[in-house]
Parts: sequence; structure tokens; C-alpha cells
Amino acid sequence: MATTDVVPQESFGQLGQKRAVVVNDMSIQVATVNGSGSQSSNTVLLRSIFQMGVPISGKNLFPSNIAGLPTWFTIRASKDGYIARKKEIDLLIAMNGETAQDDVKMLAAGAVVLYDEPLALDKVRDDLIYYAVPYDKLVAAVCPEAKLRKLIKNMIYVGVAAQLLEIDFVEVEKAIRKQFATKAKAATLNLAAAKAGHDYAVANLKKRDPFYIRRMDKTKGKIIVDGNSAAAMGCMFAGCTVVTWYPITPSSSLVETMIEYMKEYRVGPDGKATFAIVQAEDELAAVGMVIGAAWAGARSMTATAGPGISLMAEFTGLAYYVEIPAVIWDIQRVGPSTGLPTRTSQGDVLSTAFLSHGDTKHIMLFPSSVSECFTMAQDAFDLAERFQTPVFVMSDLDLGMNNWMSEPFPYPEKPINRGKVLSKADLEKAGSFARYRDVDGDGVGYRTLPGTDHPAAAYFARGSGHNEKGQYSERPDDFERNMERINKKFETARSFVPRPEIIGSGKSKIGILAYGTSHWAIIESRDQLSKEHKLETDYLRVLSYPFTREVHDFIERHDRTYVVEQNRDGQMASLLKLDIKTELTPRLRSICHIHGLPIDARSVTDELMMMEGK
Amino acid sequence: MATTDVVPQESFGQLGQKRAVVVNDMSIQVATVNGSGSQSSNTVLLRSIFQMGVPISGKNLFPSNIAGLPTWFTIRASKDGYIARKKEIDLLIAMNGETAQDDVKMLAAGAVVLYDEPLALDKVRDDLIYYAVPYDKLVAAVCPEAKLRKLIKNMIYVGVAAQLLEIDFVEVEKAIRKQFATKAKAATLNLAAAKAGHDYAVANLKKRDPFYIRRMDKTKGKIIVDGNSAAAMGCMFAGCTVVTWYPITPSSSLVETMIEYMKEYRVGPDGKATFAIVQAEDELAAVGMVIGAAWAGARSMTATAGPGISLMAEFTGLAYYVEIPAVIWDIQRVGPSTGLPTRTSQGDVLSTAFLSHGDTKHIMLFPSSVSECFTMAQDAFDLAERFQTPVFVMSDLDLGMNNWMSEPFPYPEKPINRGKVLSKADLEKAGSFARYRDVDGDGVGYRTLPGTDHPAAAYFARGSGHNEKGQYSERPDDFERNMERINKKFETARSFVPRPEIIGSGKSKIGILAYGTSHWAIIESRDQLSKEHKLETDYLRVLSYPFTREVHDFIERHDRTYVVEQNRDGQMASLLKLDIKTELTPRLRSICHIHGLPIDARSVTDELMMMEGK
Amino acid sequence: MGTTTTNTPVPAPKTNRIGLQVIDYRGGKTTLCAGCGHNAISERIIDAMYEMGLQPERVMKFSGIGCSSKSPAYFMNRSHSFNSVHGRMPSVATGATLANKNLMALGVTGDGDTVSIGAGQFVHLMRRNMPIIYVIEDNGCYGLTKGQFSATADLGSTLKSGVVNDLPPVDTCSLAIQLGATFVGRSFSGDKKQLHTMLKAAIAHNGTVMLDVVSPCVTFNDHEGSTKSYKYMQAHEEPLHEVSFVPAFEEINVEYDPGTTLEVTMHDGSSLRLKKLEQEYDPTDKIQAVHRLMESHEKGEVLTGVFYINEKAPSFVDMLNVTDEPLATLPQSRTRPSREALAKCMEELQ
Amino acid sequence: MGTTTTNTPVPAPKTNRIGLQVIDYRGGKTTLCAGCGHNAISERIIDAMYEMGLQPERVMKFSGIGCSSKSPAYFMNRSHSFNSVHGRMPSVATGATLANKNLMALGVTGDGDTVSIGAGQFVHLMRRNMPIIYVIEDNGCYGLTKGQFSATADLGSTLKSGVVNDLPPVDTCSLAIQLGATFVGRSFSGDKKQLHTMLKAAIAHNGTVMLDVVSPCVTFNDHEGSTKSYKYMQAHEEPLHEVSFVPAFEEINVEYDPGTTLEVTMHDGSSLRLKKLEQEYDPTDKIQAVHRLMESHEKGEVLTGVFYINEKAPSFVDMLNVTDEPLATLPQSRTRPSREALAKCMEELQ
Ligand SMILES: Cc1ncc(C[n+]2csc(CCOP(=O)(O)OP(=O)(O)O)c2C)c(N)n1
Ligand SMILES: Cc1ncc(C[n+]2csc(CCOP(=O)(O)OP(=O)(O)O)c2C)c(N)n1
Ligand code: SF4
Ligand code: SF4
Ligand SMILES: [Mg+2]
Ligand SMILES: [Mg+2]
Repeated sequence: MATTDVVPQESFGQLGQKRAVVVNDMSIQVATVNGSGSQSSNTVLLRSIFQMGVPISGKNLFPSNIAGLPTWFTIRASKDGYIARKKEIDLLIAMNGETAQDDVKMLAAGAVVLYDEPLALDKVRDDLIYYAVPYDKLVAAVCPEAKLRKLIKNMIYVGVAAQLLEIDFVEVEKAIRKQFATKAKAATLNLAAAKAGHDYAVANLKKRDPFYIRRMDKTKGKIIVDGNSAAAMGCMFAGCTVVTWYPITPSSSLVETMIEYMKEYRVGPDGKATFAIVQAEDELAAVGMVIGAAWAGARSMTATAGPGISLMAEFTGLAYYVEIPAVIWDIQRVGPSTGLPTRTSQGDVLSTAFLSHGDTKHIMLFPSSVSECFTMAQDAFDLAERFQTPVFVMSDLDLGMNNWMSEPFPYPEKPINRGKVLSKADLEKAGSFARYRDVDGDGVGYRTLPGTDHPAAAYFARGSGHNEKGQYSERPDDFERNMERINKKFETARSFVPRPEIIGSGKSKIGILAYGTSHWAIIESRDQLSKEHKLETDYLRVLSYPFTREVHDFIERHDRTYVVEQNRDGQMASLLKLDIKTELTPRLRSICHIHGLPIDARSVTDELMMMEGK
Repeated sequence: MATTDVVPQESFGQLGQKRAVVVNDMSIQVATVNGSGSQSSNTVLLRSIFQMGVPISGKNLFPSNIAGLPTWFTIRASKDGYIARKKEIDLLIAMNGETAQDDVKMLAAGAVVLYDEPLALDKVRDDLIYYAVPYDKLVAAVCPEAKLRKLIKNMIYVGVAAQLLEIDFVEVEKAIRKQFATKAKAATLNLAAAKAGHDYAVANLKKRDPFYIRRMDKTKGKIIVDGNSAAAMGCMFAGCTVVTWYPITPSSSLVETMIEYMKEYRVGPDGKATFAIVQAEDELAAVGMVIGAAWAGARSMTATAGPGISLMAEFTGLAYYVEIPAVIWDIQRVGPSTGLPTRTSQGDVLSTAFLSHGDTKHIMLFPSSVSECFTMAQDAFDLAERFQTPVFVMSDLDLGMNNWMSEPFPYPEKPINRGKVLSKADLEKAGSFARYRDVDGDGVGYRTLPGTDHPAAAYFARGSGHNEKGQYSERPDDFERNMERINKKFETARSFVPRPEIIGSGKSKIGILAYGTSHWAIIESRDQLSKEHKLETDYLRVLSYPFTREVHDFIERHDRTYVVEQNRDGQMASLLKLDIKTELTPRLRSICHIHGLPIDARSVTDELMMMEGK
Repeated sequence: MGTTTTNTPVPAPKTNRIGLQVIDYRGGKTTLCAGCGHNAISERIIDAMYEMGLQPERVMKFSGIGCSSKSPAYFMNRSHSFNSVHGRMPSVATGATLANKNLMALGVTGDGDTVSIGAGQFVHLMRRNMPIIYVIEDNGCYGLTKGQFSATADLGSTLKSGVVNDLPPVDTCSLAIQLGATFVGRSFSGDKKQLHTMLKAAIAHNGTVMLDVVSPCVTFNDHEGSTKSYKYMQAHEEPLHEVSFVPAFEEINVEYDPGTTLEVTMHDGSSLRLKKLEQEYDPTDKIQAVHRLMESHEKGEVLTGVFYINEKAPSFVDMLNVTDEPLATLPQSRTRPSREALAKCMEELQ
Repeated sequence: MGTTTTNTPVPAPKTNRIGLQVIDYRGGKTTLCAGCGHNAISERIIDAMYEMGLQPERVMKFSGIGCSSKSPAYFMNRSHSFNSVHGRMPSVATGATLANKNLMALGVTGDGDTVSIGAGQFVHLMRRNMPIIYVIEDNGCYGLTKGQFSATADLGSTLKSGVVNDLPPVDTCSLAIQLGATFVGRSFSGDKKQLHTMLKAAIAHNGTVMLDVVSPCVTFNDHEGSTKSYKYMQAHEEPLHEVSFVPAFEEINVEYDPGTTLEVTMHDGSSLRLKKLEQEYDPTDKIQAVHRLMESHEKGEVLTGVFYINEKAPSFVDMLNVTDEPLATLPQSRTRPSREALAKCMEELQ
């Protein structure tokens, strides 16, 4: 208890005059060591706030390592519903001695530090608000089993923080029970730990900071889920039947979660599965299996990250040219090469658009939210089969592995569309067919599936030159005609891919264009620009490549369009330059972030204002 | 002999009034079956004309197959030195019954057909000039060994054609002796065959066509060679020490020729080699070995084609990010996928520029001639080591595998430049070093080679995030700084890569931009535009990516710049759009050819005039 | 007398048990070199499929890249076929088999396609025991790229140019056996009867069939100094036993002497009979099989026959326990869970 | 009494034959889990290199991607190191060895890196008998991606989650032997003495050394049901013999009984001694080695020791017959042919 007194009144005074209380608007950072089981405590703290009705987001900043290295978990609570990463930390929960000093140094004056007493962080600076907690003493009391203490310890700070922020303890208890639903003993232990923290705070900590969580009703009926789980569900409901994968961060959890869901919802009463999920030996094999399965008629997919995408280059060209549907999830992480495997990025956009040698162009979808991970799963399969070509869903680590709040996902009403497939009956009518003939003028030919019981059903799929019937051909005219038709499919796709989201009055001269997870920073930045700089902007969020009319029109309607993205070379801006009327390209401006942390609103606002020369 | 009479006077008359004789300006097409040994007859015919002092080029249009399918060999003789493919065929030597009818149908009226009597091609059209030759009779006479006849037969048409075109037979004899220098018996046989053809023509064929080859002196001292052999020599003289490869058309001959040259010129008196050439198990292994060898200090290279480039995507990203010199020859063929393996293309430009996930950009060189294949070999190694990054030499099948006339290659006077490598002595002075520190402000750090005998010499090369010293780091600032520095290398390279070739008065409003083998069609097309349409143009030939100032200035100085290339999507035009001032992009126009045959001047001229709206 | 035959009845064309003629199993005209071993193998495949009475529409053909990989175009035009990329056919065939396990998958490839660039996928195909017939048309070189050595070229064998191979060959058979394939053998494109019989047995097998068929490249590897030439094979082929096969659907019960002939009953009831030509050999014994292969390799003989067969092991598809209908064509009612299912998922996340 | 020691003379630090201390062979602080088998292997490598007296600057370290592939950062900081891409380290190590054959190449990798994504390059590295020491830190799973099964996981072994592995394991040792590696053995990260000795012998060998070292993943694969756990290994490790090693530079002549101990003289004069623990076993007999490995696998024992050694076979580098100096640093005078040479080339083309 003495600990709380060590904070000298002066230093508290130095914090300047009394600050107005800050309610439901803060970001909390928990600094721990990975493998120390802090995951569950953090989830409990997150859920407790969520259950108070306050919008939240949780981001885990973890190392590419299994145990023993620093990890930071950031919880943002925002009454306004801002869920992008916030640059400034308001409350630091310092549990990791190795980084504690730096963590504290990074804080802005007036921030709050909740620390493990032995770390004596209050010595570091005198412009912060400190609370010390003797975790080891407390944990010893609640957890007789010494070897469990390391894990339990973390739940104590949840109790302390809850008390300091005035989070109703019943919400903490509820969250703990949910977290350990299947493990009664763990639940009891953790509950005791949280309680101990809570009680300690009540007895020993004098509230000296302005941050409070107060009940509101902005999370009613909402769910919390990560993008990979949402994608897994989406693919399951999209009728996916063959899944192949090779483990790679941050995509592994997509398939691992899918396995669980499929086992539960896609196994018949006879115990037989309506799916096959195969762990391949590498990404070449994974995509090869996807292509083989799709050719034979399955809705097949794989999930990977940058290195896997690069390894899939040759096969992607095969699928493009043989015209085979394939759905590939790229949960982007920081490249090039191995890069930063546990950091987020939008760095695969350009190389994926033109993946493989020769002339190739690929359809890409850009989900921004967990609900889009769910809905775009079906879009991806429908588009892949509609246009008989690979479709890449470009998610990222931030979306895929972090916790996001969302409305529950709507049941898909759109029936599954398998595209142009000829049945035995069709063939009996037609008598014959030419696999690569543009019958409907949309560039898309009709295909047959192996096993179709008709002597004319078969065709020869080959990655080498072929004519309309799929027969081997080296004729210049056959080749040229075929390539132009394939290009036509891409043009046709423009009016089938998801249309962009456009926000704003449409009256501003300034446009902002973004995609994927950058969206959340833009939402917040536009308000900052408006509030702080009286700068109104229009905003277009790209959902797909190729671009639709709206994208062109948007750029045409604005003097300047800032393209905001999380890579070095302005990859989306590049795709735009290659696609829009060349007269418009001078209107594009790039704002790029490449440090691997989810992009935040403040940086966007500052950079944009700088470029506006203000 | 009767055969010649069957051409009725009328039909001959129909060819219109007497045409003026055409001297040293024609294109000859030999239609045969591959594997029938026509290669050597064609080379002999080519050389005979060459020895007459007439500029020539020879292009082999062969199938992706070993034996038994149609092949066309085109020889162009041009007093003006035009060596691009010519669309119209003036003299067809029809040896392949399978294609003879089509071959004849494709000819323009007035063309000449030299055919195998039994094919009775004179029945097909009556607006051509026919000569029939009873090859089987003739060959039987000169070649007792029945099984050799198939091969010898082809030499007969050389004799016939020589006589018709009035090529001095001594040149034919000389060419045959050179061709079979090591095979005395074959020489005698082939000479007899040529003579038989020649004598037959003298005795039986009445010259009724206007085409003649007359001595001139435009080939004195020149050599005939294919681009792959030139590249092989270039790499040998550039001091290459480690070569890895995996066979793939059209790149195999580059390494196979290099093996021969290296065995002859790079083996010491002790019988020990100053090189290692390894046939890898695939392209991933080939480029992996190149990277390992380059890291350890060797000048290493590999050669491949599109499918190999795609397979090298992941490793290329590693080399880019770990900053390892590597020279990769891409002898481009028609993609996507297997595509047309024996046809030419410039279709890998865009995907190679951004090969690999994450933000990557790669240096590319674009040879247009065999002499540039030779000189750019050293440029490639020097640049790779100067900038510690992969360098791609983008040749193509037309350049790599066809016969080109050239001045002899000059001995390289530029000393080999190994770039920034620290020796033991350097380290003793410095005491330590940081592998990835930008000491000189050009973005390029200093490297050490394994085996450097100094305790501070070692560094840890890794494809994961690292700081200046190469130590593992996930710090956002380390990553960002490093990526910006790598980008700086690319910017620095702009002033080190080969500068473009600029032709023209500079006064025209219209510019043409091309690269690689498209060059030869442009040279001719500019003359056509000028002569036929009074349209003067300026011309810039790009030799490298990134682009140098001159490229930007050229586009700025012209109202319109036509970018001519051999792919579907205007890949070079795309790179330009991403690089030049955005205000200039509206000035670019694309002219693209994708049928796999070397681009010809006439098509360029017609398309350009159409786009000029004339 | 040809003139007199006009009014004799035209004999009904010969058909197999499902009423198809051999022509129904034919493919396009080959573009391979005359005399190429690959062409003979295509012929054997046609005969075997015809005699086994498989419906062509129930067969999927797969290949990588190479002369050998072109051959699927030269047999069974009525079967779907996928000529994929170099060295990665196993994954494509695996995927297709997952999508429709009720069809027969036949992969035809080369030694380069398999053991050079394809070594990785080959290893894992064998390991999974996927129900796929994998035929290597093995000529010890890269035919389509003009005859460079492949990884099955024997130590000391030479190229036409005289260049000597100084790397040891990979024995695809002993590899396949150890890795998990359940029907492994070697034959020779020139050994009509043996190859034909082994192919029929292969069709009856459930699981991965790996057949390494020596198939001379007449253009680049049929010279003196080649160990994959017709000459060399005629001199060194060493049949382990005489194979004969009686399909399940055939009534005729051929007599055989159990003392000299070993009978393996296959899971569909067919029987594979191996007439001993040498010491005791039990083709169901992995260890012995590998041992024997390594031995004969040291002796420089090219052992042929069925080296290993396991009719009990479940295939990868069996282990996946997927529904009986092909996954490829399941209706939405089977592949999209109910509203209740989604509601439940959402609830868990609230 | 600690207080009294102050004025006793400080003993000179222990050094090896080239005057270096153990610390000169140390690396950075490990970031692997406490108790990870990989850490123990790093320690053994440090000791072996120290005792063999290799100059750290003369060693190149290579790895792919994985926890195991991180370990080169934890030993020998004074050696150049290349942490490349997943599954393709063999090619990188091969290239570097071509560039400088006079350095020692040590590759450290994992079972996933080697047998899953890396199977292809593994096969060809072994086949070439490149002079590289290739150490697999084998934990039967993908540690770095949180413990999925790798291709060395045994049939029936389980994940923590209870999921059962239904695919057969790949035995990297019998594969390596058949493919052409010339020094092949298996050890256990917990078997300090054996691993230490085998590593020293490995250093003395010329050609590919393939060591499969079972190295438990304490975080994901050290539970009941795992066959790569410390417990399981303690119970099932079956040493084929007792290995001891006498380096060439050591004078001491340890007595041994030829009746019970087999001595293999290595090409640098060192001697590897194998004290029989069982029936006759000749480690120079390929066929027997593979046979024995397959047998013990059927018995469910984890055989350890040096299974195969061939001191006669030339390495790939020997066969290339390259100049004695490293290719990497040859001067222009050696790598650029003369003017006359170019003139000759041009003449031939005229
Ligand atoms: C990625 C890639 N690399 C190289 C090639 C070139 N290539 C085509 S076929 C072939 C080798 C074929 O050898 P094999 O499989 O033995 O077939 P064969 O022609 O001998 O029957 C190669 C290297 C290719 N098509 N793709
Ligand atoms: C191309 C690629 N695919 C996937 C991954 C993800 N990945 C990293 S390590 C690893 C497996 C490592 O397993 P192993 O080699 O056994 O090493 P361990 O961690 O078990 O020591 C995988 C799949 C990657 N880094 N690169
Ligand atoms: S080259 Fe060889 S393998 Fe290819 S078709 Fe001809 S004979 Fe057959
Ligand atoms: S996860 Fe497993 S393999 Fe990786 S460091 Fe931890 S114990 Fe070792
Ligand atoms: Mg072959
Ligand atoms: Mg492992």
C-alpha cells in the first residue's frame, strides 16, 4: 500500500491543473511477455468494457517468436466508435521488466501507468500518474499452485484496471466465465485473481487519473471476432468444399478455425464430411491442389501470406490461362521476403495484381471489416466461378488476427452461383461444345466437369497455346484471339465486382481513397480534418480490382485524391495510374505507411495537412 | 522439267506487266519439317547470301516439339540493312506437304514458289511464279545411302535457290565447307547435293521472277551469331564464376554454349576450372544457388524463361531485401503459363519489375542486339555488385535463338567492378562495420565475404527484419529506415544504368519508344513513315529500368510518344506511367503485338498511321 | 476373290464389357518421335483401359510438362485431361481426386518432371497414398529440352555428346515403397505383356500406384553408353516374376500352381498372380522389396515386375471420410449450413 | 572464504589448438523457448567446433525458416551466416560452397523446413554429396507456426489438441543413404555425449553429412502421445553402437578392442570408433544400413548412431575439378580471357 504514497504530491501537481474527466475514450496498452498467457486476461478486460456498452477494438502486437519476447496488447475504448489504432497511450499496464522503461518513456505527459511494484517505474518520469501493484504478493494469496501463478498473475491487473476505470465488476466476472466456459477450475482461479486485484485497488489505490468507463449502449447485440474466423465462416457458408493450406502467419488461424467450424457444421448425420481440408507440403502444392479441385468442380480455396503468394506465381498463371476458378486468401504481413511476419501491411497488392509471367491480371477483393471477410468469401467464390479465374482476397494481419466489433453477420440470401457449367443434358441438346468460345460476348466460355456422362464432355486443359476447343495450337491468330478474350473477361468483371463505398457530401474538392484496414484510420482522420482544420473531404473506399466506374468518377470529381495505404511504393495508387484516364493521374497523391503497425488517424491527418501545405 | 512448262503463259501474264528486277531485297521462307536437318541447309543459304556482301537475318519459326512438325525458316536479305521480320514472303521454298497448301495461300500475288514436284502446288493459285524440283530423283542420284537422303535432300534447294537468285556457287561451296568443317564426308555429300540442285536449275528452270542477289560489301568483317551465344561470351568475359541453370527453351542454349566456351577459355593449364556450372533440379534451386554463391562472393548467374522467373519470385525478394547481387537472364517466350514456348515475346517485363511480394523493384536491362547481349553481360554483373541487388537481363527468343549479323564484339576495356566489399585490411582500419549502413549517401552499404579473416568480418544475412548491423529487429523505425534506404539504391541506379539510344532530329512532335528486339522493326518503320507518309519521328530506345532522365525528357519533348512492344498489356508503357511525371502520361500511346512472331515494320507503320488518324 | 466377299455379313465390331470398342479409348495422333517409348506406353494404356472396361468419361488424365507429359493427348480423347505445369502434377491430380473421388485418376509424367523439379511433390504424393495411378515414362533424360541428364540417369551413362553422368540415379521405386505407395513396380515400354498386365492390376488397385516404366528416348538417349536404350534394356531387364492378372469380372478360372505362383487377391476381388522366377519373394514385404531393389541395382540389373503391393492400407481419401457423392457437385443444400447454424456461430461471439 | 581468494593468481583461460576460447564460438542469446531441444544442439555445435579447433571465420552457417532455423544466431557469432527462405536452404548452401569450397558449410534446419516444403532440395543435396553438414533439428512439428504435424511425425502420434497423425513419417536417414549422402546418422538433443562425438566426426568428413537430431519442442510436442518428446526418446532411443572419435591432430592413442570396436579411418586421418552393442553391423554397407533402419522402425525403436559412412566417394566439388583458390575471389586476370581468346571467338563466327 505504501507504494501509492511514493508518488509525491508535487509530481502529481506538476501534471498541471485538474483535468476534466475523460469518459469512454482511451487507449490501454498492456505490455507483457509472449507465452505468458496474458492473451486471456486481455480478452477479459476487452470484453468487460465491451459489456459496458462501450465500443472497443483490441490489437495484439506480438513478436515472431513463440515465448519469452515482449508483446503489447492495445485496447481502445471509444464512445465515438473509432476503432483504428490510436497513437497515444492513455493507460499503460506495465508487466514486462524488459521493456517497462522504454514503454514509460514513450508515453505522453499525464498518461497513467499501472505497474508491477518491483519495477519501480515511478522513478523514470514525474509527469505521469502511477499506480503500483505487488502482483507476486497478491497472486501467492489466491493461487497456491506455484506453477500456475505466472498465468494467473495477469488476471490481477484486469481487476485493478476494472476498479480504477470503474468498470462494473460483474462484467469482469461475466467475461471471465465466458473465457473459461469449458474450464471450471481455471474460471474460479482467475476470478479470484481478478477479485484480488479489484479489492487491492479498492483498499490501496487512490484514483488520481481522469479516465472512466461508464455504461452506454453502443455494443448491444454486437459480436467480437477476428477477420480470419469471419473469413472461415464466410467460406463455410459460401459452400467451399476443398481447402488446402500450408501454415504461415498470419493466415494459419483462418484454416485452423475453419477446420473447427466445418467439423461442427459440415459433417452429415452419417459422420461423413461435405468437405476435404488438406495440409499440403508447401504453397506450390496447396495452390496446385486448389486448381486441380476447382478444375474438377469443387469450390476450392487456400489461405496464405506474401511468401506463399510468391511461390504460387507459376500456378497462378496456369489458372489464369487455363481459366480455372480458385480462391486465394492473402492475409498480408510485412514483406519483402520474411520481413516482419507478425506485423501488418498492404504490400502485396501490386505484385499480386500481375502475379506470374506473361500478360496476366487478377481480380482482387479488399475487405475492411470482419463482416466483409464474411460476405466477400461468397463474392470471391462466385466471381471465381463466374469468370473462371483466380480471385485473391487481400486481407491483412490487422484484420485477420485482431479483435473487431461487428454487427452479427447476415445469413447469405444470395444463392451460390457456380457459373457456366454444361451438364449432360446441355450437351445432349448442344451435341458438342468449345471450351474457350465466347458464346455470350462476355468473354467467358462454358466448361464441363470430369465425370460428365457424355462422349463430347471431355476437353483437354493445358497451359500451352490452344484454340477455342482447347486443342493444342501455335497459330498466331488462335493465341491472339484467346488472349484478347481472356482480357475481355477482366473488363466484364468490372461490372460484377463489389462496388466501392463512397462517403461524404460529394461537394469537397478533396478526395481520400483507401482500402482494407486503412479504412478505420480514414473514418477518424476525416473527422479530425473537419473538426481541427475545417477541412471537409469526400472518401471512397475501394472494395475490388478491377476498378469500377465509380472509382474513375470519384477521381474525376475531385481536384486532388489522396490515396492512403500501408506499403512503401503506393501500390494501389500505381494500379489506379494504370487504369484511370491518363489526364486524371496528376490528381493522385500518395500517403504511405510501412512501419508494420496498423495505420492511425493522426498520422494521416498530419501528413495530409502537410501535403495541403497548411 | 515438264513441270516448269505447266505454268500457262496466261497466268504468268496475269502477274501484270514486267516487273523491274528486285536486287538484294527479299525475304525467303523455307517450309520444312523439324528434325529433318533443314537447319544446316538454311544456314548455308543464309551464309551464301551473307558472303555475297548482302545484309541478312535468319529467323527460325519452330514448334514446341522434337521431330515431325512444321517449321519455317525465314531469311531476309536487305541491301538497306533492314533485319526485322518482313511480313511478306517473296520466295517460298515449300518442302513440307502438310503445310504447303496454306503456305502458298498466304503469299502475296507475284511471289515465287520453289516446290517439291509431287506437291503440285502450281494448281493452288495462278498468280504466283512456280518452279518445281524433283528432289527425290535428284537426291537418289547423289546419295546412295537411302537413310541419309532425308537430310541431304534439303541441301538441294540451296543449290536451286542459289542458281535462281544468281548467288555465286563458290559462296555456297564455301558456306558448306564451313558448316561441315569437322565432317569431311558430310561436306562432300552436301556439296554434291547443292551442285545437283544448281545444275538442275541451270538445265531446267527458266528464270521468270525478278529477284536477284548481287554482290555488295555490306557484310565485310561482320559475324553471324545468336544472342544466347553472344550472352554466353559476354558472361565469360565479365568474369562470371558460378553458373546454375535448369533447362528451358529458349534459354538452354545460353548456358549450353557457355559450357563450351568456358571449357575452352576458362580452364587453367593445370586442367582446373575457374568456374562452376551446375544443372540444378529446378529454377528455385538454380536461383537459390546463384544467391548463395553471390553472397559468398562469386559472380553468379542463371538463365531461364518466364515459368522460371515465376518460380524465382520468392528467392528474388530475398535477394532484394538481403541485398545480394544476382544476374538472371530472362530469355522471354510467349506466356502466360507454358504458352508458346517457341515463340518470342516481351511479356515478362511488368511482372519481373515487381517480382516478389512486399515492396520490391528490380533493375532490368533490355538488349536489342547480339552485341548488347555481349556488353550488357558485364553491365549486369557490375550493376548487381555495385548495387547489391538482383539484375534481370530481359532478352527474348528472337534475339536469343535467331541468327543476327553484327560487328565483331570489342574486347571489354572496362575493368571488372566488384562493388563495395571490405577486405581484412579495411576491417583492421575500421575496426568494425555495419552491413546495412548508408555510409556514402548512395544507399549502398558495405559487405564482407565469408572467409574474411577478421573477428568483426561476419554479419548475419537474413530475410527477416534487421537493423543497420544486420541484427534481427522488429522495430518499426529500423524497418522503415531500411526500406527507404533500399529504395534510395534504386534511385541512385538511375544514373548508373545504360542510357537510352536516341535517334532522330529531335524536331518532330512524334516520338517512338521501344526496347529489345522491337528496335529493328522501328528502324525500318521510321523510314516507311518518312518515305510513304512524310511523317518524321524521333525515336528513343530504352536500355534499362529504372529509367534515366533522358527518357523523361524525351516524352516531355514530344506531343505523343508511341510505346511499341511485344505483349498484350503494354507493360513498358505501364512502367513509364508509374515513373514519369503524371502530367506526361496522357502523351503515351501503346502499340502492342502478341502473336509470338517477331514484330515487323509494316504492322507498326500501319497501326501508327491509324492512330495518327491518317 | 476380294470381289466375292461383298455379300458376307460384316462381323460386329469387337467390344468390351461395357460395349465400347478400342477406338473409344484412342486419342489424337501422336506428335512424339517415331519409335519413342512413350508411344508404346500410350498403346498399353489404351488396351488396359479397354480390357478393364472403364468408361472413358470416368477417367481423369493428368500430366506435367515434357514429351511424356504430352502423351495424355494421344490416348482416351473421351476422358477429361489436365496438362499442368512442370513437376507439380501430383498436387493437381490430388486436388481433382479430392473433388471427385469416384473417378479414376491417371497421371503420366517423365523422369525429369518427377525426380528433378518434381521430387518434392512426388515424395508427398507417395506418402499420402492418394488413389492415383502415377506412371513415369522414364528415359533418363529431358527429352523435350533436347536430352540433358535427369536424376534417373545412371552413374557413368553418357550423353550423345559423350558427357558422362557423375551423379547417382534416384530409384523411384524403392523411394515410393518407403514413402507409402501401396502398389509399386517397374516395367519397360518394350515389354508389351508385362506392362499391359501391370497396368490392368494398377487399375484394380485402391491407393497410389507408382509405375516406373523405362521408355527409351530414340532421339537423345538410345545410343551406346545410355542405360535407358532399347539395346541396354533388352540386355539387362531382369523380371522378378511373371505377372498375370485376372480381373474380378472375369469368370474363367485359370489354373495355377501355388507352389510356383503367388496369388494376391486385390480389394476389388481381382487377382494378381506372380509366377516365381527366382528365390522366395514376398511382394507384401516392404523391407525385402527395398533390399532386393538395392541389391539388383548394385548388380547393375534392371529389375522389373511388381515389387510391392499392399491391399489393406487405406488411401488418403478413405481416411478423409468424405461423403459418398463427389464434393464437386454437392448441391447448396449440402454445402451451406442452416440459418440456425449461423445464429449459433454469432451467439458464441456475443 | 570467498574473501581470501582475491590474491590467488587468475588461471589462464582454457583455449583450443588454435588458441581460441569457447566464448569465441558462442552466439547471441537464444530467443527460443526454455528447454527447447534446439538450444542443446547449439551448445553441442559450439563444443564440437571449439574442440576441433576450427577458425570461426572459416565456417559458413545456413538455415531456412523455423525455430530451428533461427538457431545459427545462437552460436558462432564470428562466422558468416545466411538465414534464407523456407525449405530452400540446401540450394543457398550449395551455391556458397561452390563459390568458396575452402570454407566449412554447416546447415541447421528443421523437419518441416527439410521434409515438407524442402523435400525436393533435400533429395538433390543428398544426391550431389555436397561437402555440407546438414543438421535436422527434428521435433516432428512446425514449432514456429504453433505445432502442426510435419512429415516426420509418426503414424498415430497426436497433437496437444488430440488430433491424430494418419500419415507415415519420412525417414530422412534411410532416404539420405539411398540418395547419396556419405555420412548419415541420427542422434538426440538430450544425448550429449553421442551428439557431441558425431558432430566432431561430421566436421572431419568430406561430403554430405546428414544428421537427424531428435529435438523435442517443449511447447507444442512434448506431451503424452508425442513420439518426439523427451519422455518418449528416453524410453525408445536405441543406440546402434557407442561412438567415439579421435581427431587427426590428437596424439593420444586410446586403446580399443578390434573385436568389439570397429574403427573407421576418415579421409583427414581422424578415426571414428563404433563400439558394437549388437549383432555385426557394417556402417559402410548401404543396403544393410537401410535394411536395419526399416526394421527398427517397424519395431518402433528410435535407432541412433552413425548408420552409414563412406570415406571414398568424391564430393560434388571434387568432381567439378575447380581451381584451388576460392572462385569467389579470383582476380580479373584469372576470370577474363585474353584479347586473343575473344579474337578467336569472333573469327569462328565470321
Ligand atoms: C518451370 C519449367 N522449367 C523448365 C521447363 C522446360 N522443360 C520442359 S520439359 C522439361 C523436362 C522434361 O523431362 P521429362 O519429364 O523427363 O520428360 P521427357 O521429355 O523426357 O519425356 C523441361 C526442363 C518448363 N517447361 N517449365
Ligand atoms: C514460404 C513459407 N511458407 C510458410 C512459412 C511459415 N513457416 C515458418 S516456419 C515453418 C515451419 C517450421 O517447421 P520446422 O522446419 O520443423 O522448424 P521448427 O520451428 O519446428 O524448429 C513454417 C511453415 C514461411 N516462413 N515461408
Ligand atoms: S525427344 Fe525423345 S522423349 Fe521426346 S518424343 Fe522424341 S524420342 Fe520421345
Ligand atoms: S516452439 Fe518448440 S521448437 Fe519453437 S522454440 Fe519453442 S520449443 Fe523450440
Ligand atoms: Mg525424361
Ligand atoms: Mg520442426
